[in-house]
Amino acid sequence: MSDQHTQTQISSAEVHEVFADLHTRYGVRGLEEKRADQAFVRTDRDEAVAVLTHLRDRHGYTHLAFLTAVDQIEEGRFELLYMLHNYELRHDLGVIVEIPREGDGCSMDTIHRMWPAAATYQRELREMFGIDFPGSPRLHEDFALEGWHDLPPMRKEFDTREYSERTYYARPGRTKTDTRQHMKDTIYPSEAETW
Amino acid sequence: MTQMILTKALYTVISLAVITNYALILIGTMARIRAKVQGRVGQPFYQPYIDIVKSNAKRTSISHGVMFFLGPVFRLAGGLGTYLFIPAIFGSVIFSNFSFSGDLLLMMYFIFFGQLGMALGAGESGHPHSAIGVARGLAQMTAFELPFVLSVVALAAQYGTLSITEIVAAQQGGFTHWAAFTNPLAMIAGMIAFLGMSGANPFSVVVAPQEIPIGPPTEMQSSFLGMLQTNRAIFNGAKMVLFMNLFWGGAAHENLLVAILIMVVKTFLIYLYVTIVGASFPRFKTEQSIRFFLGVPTVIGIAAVVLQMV
Amino acid sequence: MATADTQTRRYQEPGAPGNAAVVNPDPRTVTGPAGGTGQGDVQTVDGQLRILTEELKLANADLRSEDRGNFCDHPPEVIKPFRAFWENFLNWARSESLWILGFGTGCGAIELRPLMTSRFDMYQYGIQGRPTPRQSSVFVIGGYASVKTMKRIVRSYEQMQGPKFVLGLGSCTINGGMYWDSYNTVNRLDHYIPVDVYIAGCMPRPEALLAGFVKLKEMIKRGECEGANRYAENFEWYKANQKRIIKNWDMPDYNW
Amino acid sequence: MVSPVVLIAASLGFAFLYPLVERLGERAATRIALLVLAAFAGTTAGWTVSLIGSGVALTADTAGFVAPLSIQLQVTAVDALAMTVVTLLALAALVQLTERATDRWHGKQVVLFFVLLLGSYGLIMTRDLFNVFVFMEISGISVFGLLSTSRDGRVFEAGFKYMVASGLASVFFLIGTAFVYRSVGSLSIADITAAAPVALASPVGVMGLLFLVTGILIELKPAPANGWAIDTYQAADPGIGALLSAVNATAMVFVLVRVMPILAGASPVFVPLVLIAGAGAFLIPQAQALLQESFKRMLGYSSVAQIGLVVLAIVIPAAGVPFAGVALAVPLVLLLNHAVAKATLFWIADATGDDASGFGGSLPASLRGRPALLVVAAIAVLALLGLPPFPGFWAKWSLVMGLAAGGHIGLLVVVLLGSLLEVVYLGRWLIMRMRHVDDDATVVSQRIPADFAESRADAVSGAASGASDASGAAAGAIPVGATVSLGLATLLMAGASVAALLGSGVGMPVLIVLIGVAAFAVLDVLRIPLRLQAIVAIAGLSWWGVSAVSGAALTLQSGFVLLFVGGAVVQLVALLARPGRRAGLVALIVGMVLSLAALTAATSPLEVFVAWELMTLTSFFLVVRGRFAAAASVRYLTFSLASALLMLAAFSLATAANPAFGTGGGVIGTLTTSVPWAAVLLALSVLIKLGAIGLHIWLPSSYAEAEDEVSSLASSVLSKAGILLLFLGAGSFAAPLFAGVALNQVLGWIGVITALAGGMMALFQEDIKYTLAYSSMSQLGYMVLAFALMSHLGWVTALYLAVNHLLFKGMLFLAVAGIVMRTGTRLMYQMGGLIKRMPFSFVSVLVGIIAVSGVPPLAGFGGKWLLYTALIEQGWYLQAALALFSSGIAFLYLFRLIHSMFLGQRKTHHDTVTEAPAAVLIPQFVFLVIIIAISMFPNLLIKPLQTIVEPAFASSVRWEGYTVISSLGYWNGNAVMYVVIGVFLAPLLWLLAVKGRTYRVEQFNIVFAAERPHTPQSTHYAYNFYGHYQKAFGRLLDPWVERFWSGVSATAGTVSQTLRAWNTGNPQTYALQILLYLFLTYLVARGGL
Repeated sequence: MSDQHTQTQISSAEVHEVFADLHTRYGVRGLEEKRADQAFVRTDRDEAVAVLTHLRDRHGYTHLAFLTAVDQIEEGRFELLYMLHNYELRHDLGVIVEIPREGDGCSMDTIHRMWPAAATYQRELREMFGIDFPGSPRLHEDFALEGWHDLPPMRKEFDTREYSERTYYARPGRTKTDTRQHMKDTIYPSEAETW
Repeated sequence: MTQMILTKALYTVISLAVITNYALILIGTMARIRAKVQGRVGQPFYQPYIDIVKSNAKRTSISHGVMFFLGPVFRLAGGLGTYLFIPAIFGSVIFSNFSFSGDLLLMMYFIFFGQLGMALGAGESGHPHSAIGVARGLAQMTAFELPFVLSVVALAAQYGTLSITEIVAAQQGGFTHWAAFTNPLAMIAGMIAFLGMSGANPFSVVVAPQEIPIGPPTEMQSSFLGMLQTNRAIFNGAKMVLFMNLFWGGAAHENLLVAILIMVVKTFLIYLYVTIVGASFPRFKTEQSIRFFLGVPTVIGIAAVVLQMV
Repeated sequence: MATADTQTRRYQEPGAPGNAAVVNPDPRTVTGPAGGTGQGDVQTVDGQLRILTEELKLANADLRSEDRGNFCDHPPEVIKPFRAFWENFLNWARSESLWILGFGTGCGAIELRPLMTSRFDMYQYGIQGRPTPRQSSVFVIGGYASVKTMKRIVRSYEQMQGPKFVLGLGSCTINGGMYWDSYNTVNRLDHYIPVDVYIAGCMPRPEALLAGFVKLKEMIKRGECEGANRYAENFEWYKANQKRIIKNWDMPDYNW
Repeated sequence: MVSPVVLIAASLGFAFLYPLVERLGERAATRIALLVLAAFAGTTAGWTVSLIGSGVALTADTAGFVAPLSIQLQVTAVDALAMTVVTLLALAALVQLTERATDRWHGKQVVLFFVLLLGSYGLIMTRDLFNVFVFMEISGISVFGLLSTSRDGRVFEAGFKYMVASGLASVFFLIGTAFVYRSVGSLSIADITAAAPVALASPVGVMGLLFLVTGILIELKPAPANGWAIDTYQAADPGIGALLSAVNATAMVFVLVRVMPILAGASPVFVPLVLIAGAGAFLIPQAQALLQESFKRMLGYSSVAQIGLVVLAIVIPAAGVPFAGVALAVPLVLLLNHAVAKATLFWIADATGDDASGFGGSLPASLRGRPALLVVAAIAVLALLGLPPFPGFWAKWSLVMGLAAGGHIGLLVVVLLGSLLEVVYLGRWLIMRMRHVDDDATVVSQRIPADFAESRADAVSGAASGASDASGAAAGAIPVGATVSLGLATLLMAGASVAALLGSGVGMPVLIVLIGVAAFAVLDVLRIPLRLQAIVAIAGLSWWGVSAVSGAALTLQSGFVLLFVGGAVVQLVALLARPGRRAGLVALIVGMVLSLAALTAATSPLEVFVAWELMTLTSFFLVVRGRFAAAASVRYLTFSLASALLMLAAFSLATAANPAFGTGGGVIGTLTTSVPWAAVLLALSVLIKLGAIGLHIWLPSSYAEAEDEVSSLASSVLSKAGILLLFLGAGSFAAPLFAGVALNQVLGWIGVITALAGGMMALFQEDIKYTLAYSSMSQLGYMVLAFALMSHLGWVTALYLAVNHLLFKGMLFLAVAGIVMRTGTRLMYQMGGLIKRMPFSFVSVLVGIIAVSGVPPLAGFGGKWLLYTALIEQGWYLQAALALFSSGIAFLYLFRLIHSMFLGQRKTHHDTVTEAPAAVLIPQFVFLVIIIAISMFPNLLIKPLQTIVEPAFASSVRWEGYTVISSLGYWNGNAVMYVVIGVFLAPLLWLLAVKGRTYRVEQFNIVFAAERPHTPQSTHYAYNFYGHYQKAFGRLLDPWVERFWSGVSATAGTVSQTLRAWNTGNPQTYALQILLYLFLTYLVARGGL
């Protein structure tokens, strides 16, 4: 019984159908089916809002599960991930949008008019990554941090350890352990060979 | 004259010392009994003393203004006065206190004295929880006051007097003469009202620690809190002595020590009753407790009064 | 029973306080805004923090001017204990009546709850909870303290009336624990408020907490817990440390 | 002496000559017309003076024959007086009509005016039945002519209706005359009167008289056949309205007076017929006028109603009612009173130029800022309403007394009900016109701004007229014509009032009230500043009060004088805080205090009633001064005058049963009556004044919306008048009412329920003044309860509570006045934390609320102790329990009051608030000292009160030192005080000894869940303070009483609408109505035949 509820109601063919539709309309690309109930697609920044709207209105992805960002510092860009959920099909679809990391380009259209809750995610992204969402409500208010004036702490070039040492009076005498090495040496020495 | 005043002062000190220490120990003991019921060791019976000493041992305190400063003083004065206007032990000169100043009516209204002062002090702290607590407390007070008043009126009608001493005198001569048995309806109404008066569960919404920490005394600290703790003991003692006098025949014996023992036993039982009820019931919301008191207890009280009229 | 060892630690004297200037126990602190733009940072005069005005009142520089009248501007003062016997008696009373502030600052707060149960029964040690800092004497810092929480900790600590005691519960309060390199978690609690007893472990069990309380009681009885006075004595040092991490101060310099 | 014929001839002659005179120029001609009219006035005045002296009539027989051959004109003293007044009013009317700014009269209008006057003179003077018809026709045609000269179609249409109706009336009259002539063979009224019992008793004669009287009645425009007249009043020029109402109607009434003896002689059916007609003519239009939106139409209704009353008054002597003095005194005074007042109101309508009756809030407050016009309008309205000192009052008093004495209870009800309705619509008009320009006349309960904004506009609720005077002055200068006409009318009214006063035989105290008001009014005219006036008033009243009580033994009378005058003098000091001028304020306050004093000194029911009415009037004008008091004062006036009318009814019934009723005066039980209904009415009257539950809806808003100082006076001093009256009427209330229940038991329950309900209502008010007003209601309930006990202790309690209430309510209201003055708001949640800014006010309020709530050791406990002891002693157990419950509720609202204002968080914009002015604080501290004194030494108050009650009851308590001992318990206020001081000082010293270092912190230094407060507004817990209480009681707290009275008001409105629908505005309908009226009179007469 309960399995039925959690199991996806969508077949891979249907996912492909949705993808094909998006592809012809908006040039969406890069379908990745991670699980039966979860897939990811990529789209351009300019098409993203249209894609999301289309998904919400035409394909039943009415729920914005979350919105987050991944810092791909090596490639000089952020990947925004809009995770949508379809209640009918019990299927998650992640829409990945790439935006530049630096300068004026580091911004994205707001979607708070489609999902009011998105404003909160956007505030968090602004605070933690420095991504701008022009027009999003209360965007520049403090969210989780209070009075933060440094680099946005989730950007990879922000050296949190250096910041901590500079700011928080590290207690002298603390020994630091490389976690990987510690696991290898102490905790799982027998499995270490296989790594 | 001077000798008379000094004697009275001495008696007063003795009377107050007895009630204060007794009530403090009673509170401690009762907490320990409750702990035992819950399977704990519990705090020592003298814990209330330590708490009071600790509060007074605070090195700093803050005051929000004159009324805040005087609030606990008013409160303690209310407790002391309430006790001092009640004859604690029937027939005893030492424990007759200042009951010659007025009768039951004086006592009933003097209860307000401390509450008003405390409410003003709490109000001046500027803390919204204090005001909320006071608003709840006062509202609840008017509600339990009605059955209480009805039972008192029934007693006054029964005995034809408002003097506490005379009410106690009329109950002498065996427990069948106690008002609790000669006027059971008044006793029931009064004892239910007493639950509200003592502020224990289910009528503890005034302080409601989880909700409006902790009501009126939210801002009270250090010596101010110490006074409130002292008052809690005295005021509780006074109220229990009052109810003992009204319904349970008072404490009377030619031997003063025996009389005190009678008082101890009776008030202990009264307090135990409050504790048991408190441990057994969850907390009422304000409007619930108002409705409760204006319901069944009031009807019982009216019945008691009507019985005296026919 | 004790699964975590209890470690007590005397406070490191930060040095003698200077004259309306900030003692600088650590060359990396205080002078100049630390990191960031400096906007909303500690007000400085000649590169140094000003907490007190010339009349020895709190400067309350971070408050809006219309708010200043609504807060007391008296700085905390050192209050000398009484002499031997009397103070010992009072200390005994203080140690036997420990009222905990009901403020769970971190994940460790979960370890406080079992103390109320019949199994641990803190009441037998004279310990009980209290919902308002005004009436509490013990502040249990329940684990990691983020900057945001630190602000509330400082405020609540200052609102308690002295003598007051602080228990640091868990490794995070000692050196940041597993959050030692976070951009948002303080490493050493004792740089912000005076701590009397640390309880190591992640997380320490309730028994360890009780052991910490017993230790605290012993120390109080010995007259060693003068945290409030230490705080007043080194007020400017503590303030400088606090203000260095708490950027939107928006409260008086001492929360009475 | 000039012959009456000359007057007729002169009128006619001048009317004919006027077109020639006009050749001299229009202005000159009108001036000459005025001169001629002045000459007429001189003539009639000359007749009056000489005839009153000689007591004989002036007779002129025309054409050289004697009556009945000739037409006889006769002028008696009464006729001459009426003609003088008519002429003077006509003169005033002509001045206005020819001198006003627009649409001046000239040419044929003046001609027709003189013809109308001629007709009226003729109607009054002629003693010939056919001649009456001629003059009726002349009047009718001239009125029609005046109406038809207008180019306004509506006026013309009205004229047509008038023509049809008066034509019908004339026809009836003529038919009647023919019948009468056939039966008697003479047209001379004297002959007919003599012959009537024989010649006219036949059915034919009666039939003829029926036509005759119907014709006259129709001319008097009786309801329900008067729609045509009403339309005329509404459509016509107000000048014509004034003429119709004052001149023509007066003349027609004289015709009825002439004919009445014939009717009475001919058949017994006519007196009841005319009585019924009069009653209908009085009551129906009053109801119709209730919702009237056109002022002129409303005045029209009022006119026909007044004439109805006059008709009643005329008939009643014929019905055998014994009247003192001249046979026609009452109707004549009523008639002239009405003529002058109504003409005045029509001219005011003309002068203000708008016709709105002031129904609803959007209408202009056009009399605000025009003091002269306002005074005149007020005089006219009050005179019409029959309030002292105007002549109408004395007439109404006599009429009501006569009705009761004659056993006409039904008519008594009609007269009182009609009078009440008249109060509603005329009072409302006056109030709406004099209200503050900001007032939308909807405020009858507290108002909370929708957005919680700090409303500084509410601020100066007290600052009544000051600012608007200047702006209003520009609103319009009054034209010359109106000035002269109104001035003349006012002089007439003033003269009549003085004459009535002198003739009425009321005592000195009543006169002193009027002299006091007049004296301070003169100071206002001299533009003496308020402070100076207040000082004069304080000095004068103190002197007067001291001289009134010094040396006198302590009795109810002197006790209440002390209470009233003392209480008021102390509170008058507060006025010194107000700079500038406040026209009328001191005069009215002095008037109110003096009328209260007059109440104590009254030695007859008349004096009691006059004092009561004067108190009502002065206090009404005090209340109406409030900035948003319009709606409240409509209620105040309506309920107060309802109370007065009930009292009047009670007095009349009591006097009818026992002519010695109420003589004696000033002692307990003076006004005792054994008539149960009189006792009930008296009780009702007093209960209204005391704001007892169900009758209280006027009280909160009146006390709250008045100016702050007035609120305090009204609540602390004025409200005790009802208590005094209870004591004066004491003996009446013990009588068994029904099934063995005595009136006092009912009173007791009403008292305790009032106490409870007042307290409950006070709980949920955000507006501090409403809280205090409801609190007053509650306290008065206690006093009624205590009084109703009818025992020694009960009465001592009632008086004790009265004194105590005076003290603490004065303190509280004045403290609030100071706070409102400083903070600019009356809403409690907008205050807070003022203790540090206004510490003295805080102390005053603190002592005040301790005194109210009865917490020992202050004096309030004395009241509680006495009350419960008295209640339990009498076996009123449930009442005692309820009283105690409501005393707990008092504690609740009092705490809310002091907390919300003084404690909690202070608003940032109140940081600079300063302590209330010394002048406001001084009275508070005087009261405070008194409270402390009587708390320490309760015998200071209780023993004198025992002395006062002693004549009625022997003491039931005894004293041992400071201990008062009752049969139930004992109380030693002195010992309590010492014990309290002791138990207070001991902990205080202990605290000072053990406390550590104490730091004084500020308002935001609170524990706030580890946050900090940001605004005082969101931190101060004050709004909806007892929400949970409201929730607990649920629908029990719904405003049932308010709903009931809304229902009454709506029902009255529906009745009014239904009645008004009868007047369709259609001439055919009106003609049919008149025919039906004839049929109706026939039916009534048949019923009697």
